[in-house]
Amino acid sequence: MNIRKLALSASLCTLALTSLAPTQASAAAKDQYFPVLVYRTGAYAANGAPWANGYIDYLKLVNARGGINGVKIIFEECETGYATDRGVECYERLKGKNGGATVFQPLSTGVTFALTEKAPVDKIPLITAGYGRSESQNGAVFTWNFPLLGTYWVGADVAIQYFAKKLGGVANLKGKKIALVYHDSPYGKEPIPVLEELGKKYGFDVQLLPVAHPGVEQKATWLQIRQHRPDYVLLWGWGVMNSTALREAQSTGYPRDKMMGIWWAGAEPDVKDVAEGAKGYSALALQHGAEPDAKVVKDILSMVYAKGQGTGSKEEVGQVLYMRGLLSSMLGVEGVRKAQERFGKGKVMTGEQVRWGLENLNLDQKTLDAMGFAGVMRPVQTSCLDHMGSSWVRIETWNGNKWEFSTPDWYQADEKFLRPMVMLASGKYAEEKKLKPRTPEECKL
Amino acid sequence: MGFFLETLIGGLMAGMLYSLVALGFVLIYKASGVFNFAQGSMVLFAALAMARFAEWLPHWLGLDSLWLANTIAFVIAGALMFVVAWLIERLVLRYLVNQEGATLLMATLGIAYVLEGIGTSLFGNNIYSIDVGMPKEPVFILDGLFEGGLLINKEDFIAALIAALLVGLLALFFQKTTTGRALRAVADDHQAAQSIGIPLNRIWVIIWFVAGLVALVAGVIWGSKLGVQFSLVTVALRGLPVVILGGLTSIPGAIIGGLIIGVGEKLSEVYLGPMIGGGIEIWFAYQLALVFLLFRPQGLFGEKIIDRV
Amino acid sequence: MSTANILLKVNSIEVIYNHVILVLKGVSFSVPEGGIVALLGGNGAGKTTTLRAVSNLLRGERGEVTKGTIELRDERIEALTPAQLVKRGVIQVMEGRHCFAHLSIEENLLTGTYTRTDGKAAIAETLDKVYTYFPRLKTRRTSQAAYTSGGEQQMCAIGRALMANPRMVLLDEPSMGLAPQIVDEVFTIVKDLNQNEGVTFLLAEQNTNMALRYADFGYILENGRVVMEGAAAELANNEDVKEFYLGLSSAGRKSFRDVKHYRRRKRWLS
Amino acid sequence: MLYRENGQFKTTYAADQQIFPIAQDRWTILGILLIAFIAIPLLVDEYLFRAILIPFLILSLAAIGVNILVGYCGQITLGAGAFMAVGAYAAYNFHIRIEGLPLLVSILLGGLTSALVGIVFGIPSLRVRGLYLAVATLAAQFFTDWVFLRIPWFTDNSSSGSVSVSNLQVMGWQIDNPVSKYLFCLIFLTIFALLAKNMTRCAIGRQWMAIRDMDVAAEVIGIRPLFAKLSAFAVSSFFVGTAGALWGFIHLASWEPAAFSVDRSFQLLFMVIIGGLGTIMGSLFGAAFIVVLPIVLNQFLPALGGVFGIKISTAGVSHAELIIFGGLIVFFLIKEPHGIARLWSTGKEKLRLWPFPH
Repeated sequence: MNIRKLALSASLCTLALTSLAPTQASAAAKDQYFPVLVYRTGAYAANGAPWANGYIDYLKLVNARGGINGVKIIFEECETGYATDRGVECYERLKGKNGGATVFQPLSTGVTFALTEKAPVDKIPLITAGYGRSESQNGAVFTWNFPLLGTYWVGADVAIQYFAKKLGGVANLKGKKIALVYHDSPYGKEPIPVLEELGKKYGFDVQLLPVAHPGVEQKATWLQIRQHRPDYVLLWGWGVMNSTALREAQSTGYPRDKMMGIWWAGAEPDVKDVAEGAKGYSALALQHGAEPDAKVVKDILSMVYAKGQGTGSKEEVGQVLYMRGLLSSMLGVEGVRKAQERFGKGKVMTGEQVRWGLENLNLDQKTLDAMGFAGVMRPVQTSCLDHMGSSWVRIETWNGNKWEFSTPDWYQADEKFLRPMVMLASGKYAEEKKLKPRTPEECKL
Repeated sequence: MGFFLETLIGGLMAGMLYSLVALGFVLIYKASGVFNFAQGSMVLFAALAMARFAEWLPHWLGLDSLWLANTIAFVIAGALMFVVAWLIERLVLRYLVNQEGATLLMATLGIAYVLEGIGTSLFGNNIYSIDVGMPKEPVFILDGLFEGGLLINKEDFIAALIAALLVGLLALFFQKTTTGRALRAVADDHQAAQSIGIPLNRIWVIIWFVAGLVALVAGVIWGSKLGVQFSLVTVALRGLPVVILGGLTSIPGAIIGGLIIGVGEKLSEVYLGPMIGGGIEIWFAYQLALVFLLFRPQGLFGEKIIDRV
Repeated sequence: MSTANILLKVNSIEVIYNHVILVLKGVSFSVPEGGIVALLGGNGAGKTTTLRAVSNLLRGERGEVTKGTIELRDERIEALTPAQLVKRGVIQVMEGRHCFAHLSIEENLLTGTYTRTDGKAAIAETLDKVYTYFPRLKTRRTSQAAYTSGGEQQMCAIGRALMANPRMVLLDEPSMGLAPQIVDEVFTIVKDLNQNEGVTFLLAEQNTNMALRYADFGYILENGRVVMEGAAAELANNEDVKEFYLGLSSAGRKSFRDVKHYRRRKRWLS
Repeated sequence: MLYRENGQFKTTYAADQQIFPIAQDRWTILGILLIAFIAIPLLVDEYLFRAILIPFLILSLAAIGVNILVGYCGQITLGAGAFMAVGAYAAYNFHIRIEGLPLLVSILLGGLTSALVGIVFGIPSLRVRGLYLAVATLAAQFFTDWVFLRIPWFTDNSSSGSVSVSNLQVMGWQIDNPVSKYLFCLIFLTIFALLAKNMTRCAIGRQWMAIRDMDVAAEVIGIRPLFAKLSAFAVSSFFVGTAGALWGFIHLASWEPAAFSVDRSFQLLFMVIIGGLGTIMGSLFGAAFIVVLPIVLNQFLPALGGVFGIKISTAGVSHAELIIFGGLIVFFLIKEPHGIARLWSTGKEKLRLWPFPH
């Protein structure tokens, strides 16, 4: 090896090593720092990318509107590839940068599980809007998790409500067969306890049909569905699994209007390529659907995209997953805003302060309208003990061309039914971890 | 009974598609002794190229015939696979003559990463569709005999026919040509083949190109069925039990193996799955292959493993 | 030896394996058209490496020729591929035979014709010729090569090389692992081929006795250097060769007790 | 010039049989150990511990296990991830089901369980060889993936199939901060590496290598393939299972079967082949290469792009990462098919001769 080569490789190595050592927290950060865990590659990229674009575009919009009471936002992406260990590495890499992370939103149930153990140590809240572990609604035990807007148990409960409604009342559920086609991972398994409980309660039969990651092989699953002819199929998929399920349904002739997807199975990438073949397929909508007409979307187009600063392509702005990312982002920002009300406007908030903000969120209709979210979502209020806030679900249907709301109804989960399950599951968790649940008094601090 | 037949047919159709992937493995293994783990990535790469060019060409050239756009896209994708084959030989295999199997296998994993990276950065990461005009809706036959009729999927049926045709052509190519014999010689002993003047380089380009074409056909069929997306690389994992069941060096083995695996996994999932929780087809396929291996360690049709000290 | 009919000329080549191991330290020799030249020497002397350097099979073993030249009829051939060399009529039969284990004997032979472009009839003719030289192969034509005996495999390997219609064959250790009788048979055929077909042979052998009996000219290699050269008959009568390679000395057969335990390098190198 | 063994005379057999017969090597290793145990905990920040060093140590341990099977005994396996999973879930079950069982014991019992399972899945190796065996081991991989997903007992009936542990301590030593986790894993790795090194130097190691190089010949000279192969499977799975338990308990603290997917198996095989088959040192090199490289690339590429004023998107970075990672693997294999360990020993060889080239 000659000297030049040696020098070159040595300097490359140093550069590489210095890039490894994260820049340590500067003493007084001037900006609010949002790390963004994304996946734009791999098997789930088609669904991960629009979510991430919405998430980041909203942060850009907030900056364009002048920041959070003047505090600018900086953000940084890290690619997880929907893999837990990569997600953990990203978390470790980003959490200490730029004065400390504000919130993390992993967009992966697996990563959420791993970070649930780490967040309390680092004192960084986790927002898992519409995913994550369902029992983490209990803020007394899961002090750093925020499954805002809805959990999978809510989703399962609403799906059954909807089926009951279509059948003309819960009494008619008796003897019916409902098949759950689910992604064989913690994500897909979340609704099972609720469905089984409800099955016992109303007397319907739940058939569990797991589909292995990444979900491109479903022939046997749909043959079984053809054999058992369930009255409804509940699709709990993610990424390519959803479109595959619809194609298989088409090729085995299962009526699409008897299929219902969770909100992660109800976006454009899931149905676009199946187009006509998916017509009539419905999915739960976590409050919003595709919202091209919302004011916030128009603001983004005029204040971000018009200046050429858009993250993704213009066409995708306002689509379902884009909106989901945008909402998640907004919730984080509002947490900071709320925290500033208490800890000082125009200051950069720490993770701990943001947690207080998220626990005291109160987005009423007026605030939402002002932010441009009219018609996109309903008011949300959280508390120290309820980390989910109120949850509203609508039903959207694919008409072969776009998602639309078939009925104007809004659904809410049956709190009387779910609350005990949440308490039971979180109690078990607290016992395992030897955690002492927070009391309402501690909350006030 | 009707349902059993349906499952059986479904399994056979799926099996035919596995065979197509398995065929890619067999071709390359036979000719170069390389166990090509990049086969799945080649399927993805070829399918992505096909899907995207079929989408772009009408824009670029103002074509409005779907058929024409598809044909040109297919040719372009085929040409790309040739370039891939040539580059792989030029940049990798050439320098790994006479290395151990494990090293070669690792090199193909490296190639797989590179192909995935290049493929997705050139062609994108979303779900794309290949529309070659395959019928999607199911057909029901023998209504009278069984309740609800027998479900036959026209698309699967056509796919299976194409696969069978391709296999037939390849078998001929291998049995009847001088190149075929040279390929087998190379598989046995790189160096000896080299010493008698068989140009390894050319043989490898040929065989990787043929495997690339097989990958392209597989990609088009799978893509038309399920959409083209990153997960296509996992079809390689479905092809593996097929190859070891049929034998790494046997083209008929890939077919029979594919059918056995296809039928085995669908029947097991449908009849055994519900009893023990479902989702068993992938490991069942592997276990099935393993059981066969215990009786014939070289696979059903593989060349006998020759032990001489 | 006149330069006019020299087929192969190797000029002080140096070969390094794996960038560190220096194996040939300047080997020079030449092979006349139509001759049989033997490279002799013990294990690790560099015989096989020399042959591989000529036939360009070194690359597969991570070796390279770093110095010196190799010329075939005045053409430099270091940069050619083995296939190009076969086209020019030089083919190597590798040590340890290397038959294609899963192919039948006849298929093995036919693989040797890959570079030929003179049509099926000519190939069939060559096949007949090979079968006449090696009648044993004809009887085993359909058996899998792996299951034939060592002698048959050696014959198969030589026959396979002949199928390419070579002008020159590099033969590496044809006697390895074979019974003396079979070795004789193989060498007789080599001699016949040389005389009847005019094929030039470059032979690497440990079996000095046998090699010198059939070769015209010999080079003795030791530690990657040529230490002695001469006509075969001359070498066979050389005292040192007798003592070190043939196990004989002027006093006839010696008892093992009296065998010299050192080598008089000075004399070799002078 | 410094690296010469001149003047170091071996006067006893024991001295000749040392692991590092050259004094300079002994000093280097001692120095590395000192740095690893004392300097690193003092100097390194939390991110390096959590994201790089701890995964590196644990995966090195697993890679040593895989190397015993693949490198020393010649049985290619693609099911290493499965044995990690067995180790992790078994340790978890021991941990929660037996009150008061010390952590160390749980982890080692996890390893032992994995060894037993390894023996079961090693049985096909008596019949099936080479690539066929490699694919057959995938059966183990997919089977265990399924078992831990589907049978709730193993995950303590957790509804999601994900399990977690906390409050880890060994004899009063709380393992909760990065430094203690790092040291805990380092102790494991040091002891196990030494164990492996010695095992491969004694009779059983020689049996494995005989089987690897030519199993028929080995059988002929009286080595029992049954014992040799199954012991390799058992020892290897023990190492891998222990690593799996550490991965679950120490690194992740909360995990699901996907943490030990087939990708993990491939990753481990990568490590031993890139690092060098049949060397303990190589397993460490390989683990370092495979763990560190993607992370470095991931952070280095945007920085590099920044130097040239190009902003690379996240997707672009990961694509480039894939391409470069794959390219480097191929490059390494071409440059040195026998792995980094061979590069290392070639380097040492050169150093010995330096300043002469040959």
